[in-house]
Amino acid sequence: MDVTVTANGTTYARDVEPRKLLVHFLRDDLDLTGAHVGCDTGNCGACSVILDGVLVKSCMLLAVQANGASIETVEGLAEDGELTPLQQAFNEHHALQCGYCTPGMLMSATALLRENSSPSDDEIKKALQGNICRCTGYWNIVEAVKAVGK
Amino acid sequence: MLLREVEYAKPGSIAEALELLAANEGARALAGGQTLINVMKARAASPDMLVDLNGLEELRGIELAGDGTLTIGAMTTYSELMRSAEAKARPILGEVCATIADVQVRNRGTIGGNVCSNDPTNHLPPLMVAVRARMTIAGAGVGSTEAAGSGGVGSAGAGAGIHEREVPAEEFFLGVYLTAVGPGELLTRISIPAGRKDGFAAVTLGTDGTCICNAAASVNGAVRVALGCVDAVPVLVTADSPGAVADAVRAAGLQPPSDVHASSEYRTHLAAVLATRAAEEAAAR
Amino acid sequence: MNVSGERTFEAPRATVWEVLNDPESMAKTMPGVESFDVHDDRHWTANVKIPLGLGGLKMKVDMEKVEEREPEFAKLAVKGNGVGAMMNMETSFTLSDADGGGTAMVWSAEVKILGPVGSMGQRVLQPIVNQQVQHVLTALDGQVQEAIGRGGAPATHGAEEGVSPASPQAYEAEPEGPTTSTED
Amino acid sequence: MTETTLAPAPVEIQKGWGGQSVRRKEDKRLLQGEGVFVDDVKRHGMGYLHFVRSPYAHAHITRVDVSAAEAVDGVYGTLTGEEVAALTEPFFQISSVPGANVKDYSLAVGKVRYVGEPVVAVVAETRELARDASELVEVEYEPLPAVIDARRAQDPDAPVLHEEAGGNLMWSGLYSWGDLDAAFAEADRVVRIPELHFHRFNSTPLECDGALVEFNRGVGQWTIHTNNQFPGFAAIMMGPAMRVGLDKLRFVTQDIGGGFGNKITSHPQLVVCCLLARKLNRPVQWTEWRTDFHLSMSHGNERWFSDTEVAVKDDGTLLGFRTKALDDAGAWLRYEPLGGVIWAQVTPGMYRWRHIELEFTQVATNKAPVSPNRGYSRMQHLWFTERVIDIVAHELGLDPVEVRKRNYVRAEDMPYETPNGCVYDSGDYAAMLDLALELVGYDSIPARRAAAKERGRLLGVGIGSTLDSGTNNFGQSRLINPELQFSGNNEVATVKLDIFGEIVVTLGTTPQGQGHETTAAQVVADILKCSVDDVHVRAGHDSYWNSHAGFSGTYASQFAVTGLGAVKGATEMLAAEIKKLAGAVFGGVPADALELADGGVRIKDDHDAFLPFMACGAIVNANNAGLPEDLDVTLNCRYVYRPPFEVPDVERKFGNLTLTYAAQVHVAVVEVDPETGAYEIVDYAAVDDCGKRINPQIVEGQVMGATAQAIGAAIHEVYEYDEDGNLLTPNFYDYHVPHSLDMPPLATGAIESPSPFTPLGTKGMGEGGGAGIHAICAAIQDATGQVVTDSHNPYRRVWQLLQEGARA
Repeated sequence: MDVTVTANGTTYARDVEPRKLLVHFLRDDLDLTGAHVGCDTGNCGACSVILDGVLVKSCMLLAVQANGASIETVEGLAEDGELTPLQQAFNEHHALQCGYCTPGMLMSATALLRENSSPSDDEIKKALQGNICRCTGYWNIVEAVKAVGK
Repeated sequence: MLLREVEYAKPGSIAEALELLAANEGARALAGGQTLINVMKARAASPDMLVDLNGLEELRGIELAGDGTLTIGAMTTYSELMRSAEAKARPILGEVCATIADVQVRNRGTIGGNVCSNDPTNHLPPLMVAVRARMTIAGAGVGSTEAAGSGGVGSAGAGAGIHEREVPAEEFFLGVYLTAVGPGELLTRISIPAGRKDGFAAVTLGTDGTCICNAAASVNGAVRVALGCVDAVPVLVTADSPGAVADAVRAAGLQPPSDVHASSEYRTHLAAVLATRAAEEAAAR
Repeated sequence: MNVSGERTFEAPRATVWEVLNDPESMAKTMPGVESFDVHDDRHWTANVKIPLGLGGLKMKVDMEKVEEREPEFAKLAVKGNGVGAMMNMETSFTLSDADGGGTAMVWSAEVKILGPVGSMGQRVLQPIVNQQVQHVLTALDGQVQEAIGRGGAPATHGAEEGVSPASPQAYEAEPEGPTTSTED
Repeated sequence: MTETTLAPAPVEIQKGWGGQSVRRKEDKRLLQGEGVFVDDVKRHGMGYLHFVRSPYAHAHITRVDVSAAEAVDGVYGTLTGEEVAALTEPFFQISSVPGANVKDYSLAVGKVRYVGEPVVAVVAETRELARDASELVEVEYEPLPAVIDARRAQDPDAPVLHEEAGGNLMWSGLYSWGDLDAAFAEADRVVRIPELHFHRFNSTPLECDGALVEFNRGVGQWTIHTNNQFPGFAAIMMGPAMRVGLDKLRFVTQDIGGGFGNKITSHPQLVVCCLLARKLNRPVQWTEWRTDFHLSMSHGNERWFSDTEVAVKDDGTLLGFRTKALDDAGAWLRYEPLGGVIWAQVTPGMYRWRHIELEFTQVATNKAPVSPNRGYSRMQHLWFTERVIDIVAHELGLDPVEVRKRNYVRAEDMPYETPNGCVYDSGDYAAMLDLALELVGYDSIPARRAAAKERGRLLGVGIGSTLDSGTNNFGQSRLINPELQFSGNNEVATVKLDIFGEIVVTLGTTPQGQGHETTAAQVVADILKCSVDDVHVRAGHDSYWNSHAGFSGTYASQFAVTGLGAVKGATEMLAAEIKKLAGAVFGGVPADALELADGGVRIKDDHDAFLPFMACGAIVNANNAGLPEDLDVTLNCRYVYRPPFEVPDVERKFGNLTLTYAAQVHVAVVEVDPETGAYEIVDYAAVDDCGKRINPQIVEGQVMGATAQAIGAAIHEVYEYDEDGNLLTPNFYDYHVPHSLDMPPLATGAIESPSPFTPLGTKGMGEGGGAGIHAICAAIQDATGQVVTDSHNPYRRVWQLLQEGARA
């Protein structure tokens, strides 16, 4: 089936099988390898992207469902290589180690900060519940998001 | 992670969706997909065709009638329900939805999908039973009433041979992943009568995680508690007062499944504790 | 997982035994049976589509009678193979004359489900198995009644109604009702 | 929610970059989704590999038919166990007999031994198609009874996994030090503990294993893009099995999405990829999915401790113990039975008892093979010693804090030689405990306990104190198998000055988030007196360029010693060469009259005589005419760091098994809901001492991460099997790993006891999370008043404990 999406401002048209998951479409067909696959049950959130303004896990959507949609991925956050305040805060607060969960984590935090510019600790934790990190224990991630909020 | 081959259809109306479902034996409706896609990834299920209900605006939305009855479109997401001013008329709905999975799942997952999956660990089946929800099912075939075509939430539109029937929640759930929604049918909306005295209690796998056992309660004179995770369908227990709930649960003769998270015995114990807590919370409102 | 229970049939022991040992009758009790082949009186194969709610699970089921003591005890070994799942089941039943007439059956089954479907977890599989077992028992009742209708030994009572006292489960009519999706 | 408290003890502030929380250099790419993880690597025409896996825990394979799969359009080919048996040798076995007799191939040959074991590999044009075709592979099995419980593995009627080994016993050894009889004679009390159980789990790195393998037919070499974290080990396993020299195996990795030891033993899957890349003459890509990982990869060692006897004095002085450790290896010995000796690095735990006897037995079961997991084998043993402390305290009615302080190895005893010859390099365990208790407000516990009781909650506090031994002496492998010719350790770094003065560092390591690029740059910058921004550390590992050694990799808490030791050595060589060069350029100025400063080299007494690094690099690399003939300078320095080790005494099982012994003390405060057994960690402190910290923020990050994994393991994470060998927690749905809402408030603290034995005073660290598992066990014991005998305490088990307490 023909699928046309706009990802980070660029429009892509591809012919895909209906069974292809959005995350594989992004990674394998569009070479946007920032979104990662960390599980096969929709739990880990490493594949999180923003689809038409809504935070979703791209492993629980078919690529064909995104036809006509506008997608934001981690690759689109820093314009011209200039890190966003959130990305800078992640660096400053050591909110990443291996970096595998980081793209999804950043998308979830970005979605949160759009809705709530100064979230509390509890609000941050609630917003990041769908993103598993096995390296940091989340404490520094919460600190980083809080630092941007303030 | 890798699905079997599947056809994909995106109908433009409920009528078209029903037509597709009726015409293709192996077709499944795709709502939020937050369970179905995962089951398909495991290849534990592989429908021949997915009929994507996303985009059917008539299945979305929440209306509050003058008598306090809430009508919720089946494709309303948890996030929409949590944000809805109308849904605050029955506060428990938003409160429970806020504890389902995570933001991403709540953004896609729908209330209709939740009840239609009827996974024994889901939150909403027991809650729907406790609050006496009524499910409207539309089908192209013979039904009890011709669709009204009022244009309201979940309305299938006038004529076109669409019939609707209404099923109370306690008759809706028939088994794991099995409900009263038959072949060629769709759940279109859920209506919930007015009320505020509700409660919900669960022991979960991690904070706000998958339920190991849960209970939803509603007090309207008598106490009505529906238990989840203890059988293929929610188990309804009634009592005169919250204090009598635990005994009523014990008298229900539950034989919950054992699994890696809880033995049958532990679930039976939790059922009585959680039912009481939910009932107390409901009574205290 | 182990499922077991008791069931009383409004039929004499010989009739129940006859049904339990008739491959054709037994095949008909399988959930979603589409076809079956009887190889001999101890071996038969059924092609079934087990309703799993999210979709039918197609399986080829081989059954072997591994033990019998007429007219009171029999044991079957059941092996199912399907894409996504394998099932191994050993089931046995013991018949005796019920106190109030009819036949009492004590049965038990040890069910093992392997493969991706097995990974769905016991929380899901156990209730499904329980429900399917109920389905089988209800269907078995129907087969017993049919046998009586065919001229099997008459039941001590209740036969004149000519219908199964057990009301069919609602889901049987629409064993594969499509659901909208599932999220939790 | 995080409160970072630095130790009250004086911390020496280093001048320069070392000791500063320099921002990580790795982050910029990772934050933009520009890291290169193995699944990001693509090649033209590559085929996707999918494994057909065993549905049975134990079965004979009676027939394999791949014809239907191979007939599918778009399927490139398959590989069966039969082919593997013909094309390869069984993997080398570390074990002495009987484990040595095990024949381990990269696919199941003749028999399957656990659910999820790879049986056939299928390669196709797309990921989905490979899986479709794998469903068409017909495999007939003849099921066999399975052995799941390690305690039943040696029963006379137990099914045998490896007939060649003559039974399920893989390895056993008796360790005995001191004089047990004397200790028990001297004891006032003997505390007996019938059985303790350490459960099966692992760290579940978020990225699963994977590879993209290309075969260069012309030179007969494979390029293996993989996230294996110990390529040196993989190469040693793969080369002989594939009948090729190690030069034919090129390992390339850039970014790795977490490892924690779990990515050491992917060599069987890598062999399959190599064979198929050669057979099909195209690049082969393998992505392991989460369920695959859970079913088949690197579970942590499950261990039982039985018939434990502890010799104690009435005042709580510990004299010694004896116990029997039974270790469950799962179906294959992929890194085992090294777990049978690794625990001995920390034989007495943190305590001064001198008389210890441990009978170690490792058996095979029909479960996924075990492999190293963060805290490998020491975690199990340290959990055991900690459990003994709290059970002794419980039996004697003593305060666990007091029993610890009475028995801890004292700061003044450092360096301390343990009964088995390990030398604890430095530390002050009692001070760490005091700090940890202070961080949770220990004095207020009685009042909080009373307040919790009013709310219907049971409050408990528990301590876990563990060692994080680092920098292995591989000579310890000889205690397992005296025939083995391994000993010592090493790591490589090269540091060079390029034409335009770029300082380029290459490491032999395979970091998975530990920030090696940053800490290496800090060490280099301090020596070369430049900015960390001027130091370019190459990302990743590539064995093609010879910047590695036999033990290269990232595992077993050693980078801060071996990796940075190599970096320091190479940089010092470079600094000396720069001075030599400058001395020649300045006309024969001796090296001691020169100094490095401001990105160049100058004469100490004449700062105008300055040669920037750019000039140094240009002269040597591109403008070298006229340099003195005897000037031996390349500005490209390779250094191999080799820690000072002796081969251990195999007879006495005696010797120093690791170079450093970092320590962690954790304190957990829990509140239990007595009606449900559910509990919540309401307060938590983790204190770490890993000697000199090059980058305190990175060190703290490791402490936090290990703590989170401990919390997950203690409460939720377990690989549990049913009696038929089906894994009941095959993915993140049932294997719950903690998320943000599961994390308690955390206070971290640090003490710095520099190691006297390492180049920088550092110690390897990052594996101290076992402290947390115990702290939670102890807190539950305190809250419920019931002795805790299992490392895994989900709500259902706590409810059981409460039921037992109520019945008693």
